[in-house]
Amino acid sequence: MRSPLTDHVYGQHASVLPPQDQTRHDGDDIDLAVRTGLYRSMREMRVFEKRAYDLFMKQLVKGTSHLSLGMEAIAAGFGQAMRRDDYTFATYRGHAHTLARGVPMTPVLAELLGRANGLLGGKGGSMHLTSVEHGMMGSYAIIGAHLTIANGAAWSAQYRGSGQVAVCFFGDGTTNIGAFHEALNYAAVYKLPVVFVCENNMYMEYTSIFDITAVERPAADRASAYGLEPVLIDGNDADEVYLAAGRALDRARAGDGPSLIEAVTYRHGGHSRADPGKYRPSEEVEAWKAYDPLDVYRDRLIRLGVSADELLAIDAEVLAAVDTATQEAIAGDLPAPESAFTDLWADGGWSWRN
Amino acid sequence: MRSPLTDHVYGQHASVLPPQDQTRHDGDDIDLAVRTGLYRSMREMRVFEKRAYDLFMKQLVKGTSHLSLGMEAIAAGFGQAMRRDDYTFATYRGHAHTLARGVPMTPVLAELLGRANGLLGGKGGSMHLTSVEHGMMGSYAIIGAHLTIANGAAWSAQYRGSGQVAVCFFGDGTTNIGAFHEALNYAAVYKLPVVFVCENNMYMEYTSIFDITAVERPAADRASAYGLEPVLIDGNDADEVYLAAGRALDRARAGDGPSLIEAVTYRHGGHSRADPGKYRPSEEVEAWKAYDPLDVYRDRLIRLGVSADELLAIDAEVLAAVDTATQEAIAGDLPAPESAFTDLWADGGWSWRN
Amino acid sequence: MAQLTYRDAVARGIAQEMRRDERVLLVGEDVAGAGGVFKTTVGLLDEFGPTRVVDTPISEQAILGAAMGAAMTGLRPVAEIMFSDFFAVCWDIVVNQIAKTRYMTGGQVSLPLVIKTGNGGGLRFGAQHSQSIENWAMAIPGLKVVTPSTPEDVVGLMAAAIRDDDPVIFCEHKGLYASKGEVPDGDIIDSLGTAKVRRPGRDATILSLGMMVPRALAAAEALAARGMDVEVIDVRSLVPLDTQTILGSVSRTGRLFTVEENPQLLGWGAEIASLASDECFWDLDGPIQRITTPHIPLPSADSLEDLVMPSEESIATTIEKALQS
Amino acid sequence: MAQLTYRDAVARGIAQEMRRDERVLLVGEDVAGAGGVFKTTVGLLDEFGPTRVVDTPISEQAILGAAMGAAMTGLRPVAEIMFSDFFAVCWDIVVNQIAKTRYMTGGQVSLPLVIKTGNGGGLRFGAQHSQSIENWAMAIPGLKVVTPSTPEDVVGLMAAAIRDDDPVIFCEHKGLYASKGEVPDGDIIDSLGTAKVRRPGRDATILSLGMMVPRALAAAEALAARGMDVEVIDVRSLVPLDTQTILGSVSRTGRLFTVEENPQLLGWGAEIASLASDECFWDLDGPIQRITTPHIPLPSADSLEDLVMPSEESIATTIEKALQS
Ligand SMILES: Cc1ncc(C[n+]2csc(CCOP(=O)(O)OP(=O)(O)O)c2C)c(N)n1
Ligand SMILES: Cc1ncc(C[n+]2csc(CCOP(=O)(O)OP(=O)(O)O)c2C)c(N)n1
Ligand SMILES: [Mg+2]
Ligand SMILES: [Mg+2]
Repeated sequence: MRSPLTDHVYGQHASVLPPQDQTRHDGDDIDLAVRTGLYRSMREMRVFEKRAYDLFMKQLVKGTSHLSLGMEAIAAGFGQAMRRDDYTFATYRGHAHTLARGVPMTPVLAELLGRANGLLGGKGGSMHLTSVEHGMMGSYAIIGAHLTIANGAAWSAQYRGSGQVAVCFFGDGTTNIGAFHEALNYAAVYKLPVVFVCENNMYMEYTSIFDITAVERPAADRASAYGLEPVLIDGNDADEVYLAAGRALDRARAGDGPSLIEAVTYRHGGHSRADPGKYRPSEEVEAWKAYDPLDVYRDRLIRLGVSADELLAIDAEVLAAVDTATQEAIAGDLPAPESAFTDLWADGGWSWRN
Repeated sequence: MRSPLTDHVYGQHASVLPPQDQTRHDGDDIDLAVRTGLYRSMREMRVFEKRAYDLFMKQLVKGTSHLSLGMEAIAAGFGQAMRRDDYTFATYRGHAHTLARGVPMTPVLAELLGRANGLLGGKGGSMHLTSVEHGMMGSYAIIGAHLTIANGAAWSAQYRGSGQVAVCFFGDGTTNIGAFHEALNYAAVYKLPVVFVCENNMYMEYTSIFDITAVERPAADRASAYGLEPVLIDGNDADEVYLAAGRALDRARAGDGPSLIEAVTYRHGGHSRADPGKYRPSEEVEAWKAYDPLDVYRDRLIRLGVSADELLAIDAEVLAAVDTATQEAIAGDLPAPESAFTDLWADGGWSWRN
Repeated sequence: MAQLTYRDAVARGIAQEMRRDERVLLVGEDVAGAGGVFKTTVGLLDEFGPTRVVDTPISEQAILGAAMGAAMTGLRPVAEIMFSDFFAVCWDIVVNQIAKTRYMTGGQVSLPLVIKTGNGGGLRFGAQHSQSIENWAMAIPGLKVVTPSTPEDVVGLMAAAIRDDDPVIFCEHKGLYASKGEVPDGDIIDSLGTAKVRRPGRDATILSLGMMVPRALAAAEALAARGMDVEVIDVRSLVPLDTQTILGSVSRTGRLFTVEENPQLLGWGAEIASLASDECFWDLDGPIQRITTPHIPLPSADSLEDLVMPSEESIATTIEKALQS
Repeated sequence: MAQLTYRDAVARGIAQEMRRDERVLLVGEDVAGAGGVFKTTVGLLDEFGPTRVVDTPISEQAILGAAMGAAMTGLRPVAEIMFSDFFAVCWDIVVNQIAKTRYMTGGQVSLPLVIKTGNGGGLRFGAQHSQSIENWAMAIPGLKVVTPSTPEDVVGLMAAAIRDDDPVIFCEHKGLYASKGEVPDGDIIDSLGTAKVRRPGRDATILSLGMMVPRALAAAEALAARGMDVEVIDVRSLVPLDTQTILGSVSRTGRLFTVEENPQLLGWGAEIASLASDECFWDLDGPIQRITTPHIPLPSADSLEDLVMPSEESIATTIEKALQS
């Protein structure tokens, strides 16, 4: 067992354990309103994704799906720190990031069910959640690509002088693909207003990141290759994320260029629907489950004087919202057959000939 | 004007000048036989490529072609240090690397002329020189790919326990493409016996490397991203190259994994046949022409007691060899038309149907 | 003789060849410890150990480059590209390097390697994880391309691909992984470049590939019940292409239909249609018709995905209409 | 009216649109300071400055990703992929991201962007720098694909591509860069999806594209001298495809020949041949024949490259033989 700071010997993957002290951020200068917002946001993600999982089990959610149970603090921390018109670029593991931008639950859940009232009308599915009106610029399912695309949105913001920032989330495993390297160098060269956030949950699909990466910290140890400062944060503490997000967003908005943040976290479940996640040592899983970002945060709010009742009220509201979304999604129609033939082109159609 | 060690301000590309002291390596522990070998090898490259250029001007060399005039010390230094059965992977700028492995001049020149006696029978051309029997495993014309392929040869050597090392040459501009990143990480993870050599001539095609790279030293500043030591050498001093090559080859053969070497150098001419190279400040070009690896080396040999006559004799032999190669290449037949239809498949043919 | 899933047949084919030839290695993401995300390589790590069965980073270019360099220097690697859609991130290594190097070097370099990949739709994975990319590969000189439709063919074609001295793109249909079939005991070695007549018939020729083979067969049975006797050919190998079997059948029946999962434009059927319209022109009794997914990406919703891919019904209906007009 | 080279026409087309619309930016390797390695963007940096004309690192994925992200958020970028062969290193961004995103997002995302590229052979650059990759792009739903053959068409189709709200792959033929033609003064705006009859004829239809257009025209003249009157169509736009002009011509002449620079398998002509064999079946008077580069990579030696690409002679000979048999 070792902490994220010890050295790694290849082929001897040992567990990385969470930090011990959960009170570190109690004294941070963050509004209590923001803090309850962080709690509510994480709670929404948690309950929503558990519901999605239940609906899988009932065979109502189709295809594949990738949950971020246990990783909510990152999405929530950024969601609260971002400006309304900032851009989010997420991966197939994008439910939480979508909700974090204020996208309503019903269309998201309906999309997972392949319904006409789905966010994408049933044409994208769980891996491609997008809501342009909320700044949610897409969930991307091929590793690496969206880092380069986030650069483009940042370039556009820079050119238009809009002050918007693009925030791009991706996993530890993604740091080893070529597009990562191209995107980071490119962003640094043009000082693009983009924040790259590596959600290091220590596994790609079923393989430990330590076994297939030349450095200990897949993102932070690469920062200097792009002239950037290494930023390694606790991805399970929403306050730490929120503050780091604010710093990176400010830097980008000030014209000082990109940041690369590595947020250490853990997924409670398997990689995707198909995966029981058995390749992980059980003591590692247990230790991280015990460092659940929701528990960490609930305890902190209590310590900071928020009443248990207030938290229970939030929990109840969230549950009610998820219940409503579930009903609305299940009640959704199947997509109209014609809809398969719309929106390939800007003219609304799909025709390739006259 | 600045040295390779000063900081770069983007958009303000200043010239990088060569080192001043040319005697630094006079006292290195290198056999005089090796040293005259280095001289001869560089001389061959120089005279050969100048001849190739003349034949261009006479429209005998077809297509494009990329000379490494001014960069010979790198190819020569590695050529002398490598074991006979080591593997070379080069780029489109690969004439010198091909000669460095002992490939005869005639087939190389004939290939440039598109003749039947060309190294590849006229089917590859200047950008794809390959001679498997000499360990010259190919010249690759799409940026980045061959770093990953060199890994494969190294993997094979490792698996077969042959003690061979793969040496892969590429330019500064190549460090910004995705395949570079994937290849370096991959090599480090599996401790592959491969040596990556960045020939930093400070320009991609017509754009200064400093204007499009996030760090000052395109390769050395990336080494730590792969857990490697930065190695920055003077690529115009054949002795410095030879010694660095020996260290990296030893390390690879000892099972200690890859090296990434950045050798600073300069091309005397343009990027390719089509390019007069006018985008470079003339004082920069002049300074580097004055630090010509052949002159540096000739002067050193003289200081070390080699007679001018001996050097002139080498020069004469090389010239004669290039003259012979020229005649033989020009006398070569055009490829037989049928040869266009051979060797797509292992059965020797090209058929895709029965 | 045993019942085997298509998925297990993949591992069996690879194991058969790894036992025979220690130059055969397997490399890819999650292929070792996890036995593959589609469980097509289960048991190989245990049997052959971590030097021959290698888990990699998410670095498709590095994976295929490693396979290429190893093949150039005496090994016979099998590399996995998890979903065929991911060929797009390493296409350079496939089409510019692997496909062209033997030719460009005047035959100096051999590239005995196999790239296996999970291909095709029907699993509600959406547009980036469902493509049928056989046509991408068929368009590139220097690549052989096979797509088996049965577990027995999986074993035999995998063996043939590994023994072949040229690069082979081995497309496994994700939608068939769970399907079962009888597989003879002992070593099986099939031949690349051979199509199989799955159902003889006189009235028309249906060409199909991968998951479209069972659908075409079912459609043929439905048509038989309505009095039309159609021949169903499993193309199996796009390069080399068994034009003798295929065009021979077309010349006999006088009608050609292709059933292609890919979007229409430049699906493999286009090439065969163009061949037939040249070489079988005088034997044709009616238009050549291609039944394909329309030229759109695959939608993720189950109802839409089912709607746009060729189905038993759409195949039967199209052919019936054509034969009766 | 001025004589312009094809190469200069590229810069003129881009400049015309950059003047009109400040959302149009240009990005690529060596496109600014050097004016492009093929000198197709000369003068643009001077006129529009370095914020609108951007030199990049050798990072094709980053370039196209930047173009995509910019297009999603209100700009109309033109990106250059220097040689079309390099699409292989960034194919994911093209086919999985740019082509599919509007559809997958239910129409939320617009991608008004152009990717211009130097395409085709004949310059003795060898197999990795000479490919004709129109067919790679044509096979992907969601991409428009054009290949102009004259300077005037370059200007007008470039303008149309930039004004189009969908992604357009703009293939410039490297072998035509030095060619000249009359170009009218003032703005020129052509239409995507339109073929042009370059030479009307009665006996057969020849479809051609890019550098094959002048060769087909020359062959047609040679055939005319031998009494055969063939129609030559410049396809210009593969997606959208002007099937009215193309199939209309085939129905009139009864014979179809394609002249394709690409290797045979799944060249664009295969799709059109398959369309014609379906929709014009009853009008055809003889086999459909495709004249293509054989299914091999392009060799670098001038004598071999000339031998394998369709030439005026090989086109004329093939058609003459076919029409007379
Ligand atoms: C180019 C590419 N290669 C492989 C995959 C398959 N794949 C999907 S998710 C995944 C693991 C990604 O790991 P990481 O970046 O750590 O993200 P996480 O899933 O842990 O959030 C892989 C290999 C893919 N989608 N794209
Ligand atoms: C993927 C790809 N992009 C672009 C090119 C075009 N190109 C050929 S050489 C070159 C410059 C390479 O620069 P560098 O790596 O410094 O090598 P040098 O030519 O200086 O030796 C470029 C951009 C290419 N061949 N491949
Ligand atoms: Mg991960
Ligand atoms: Mg360079």
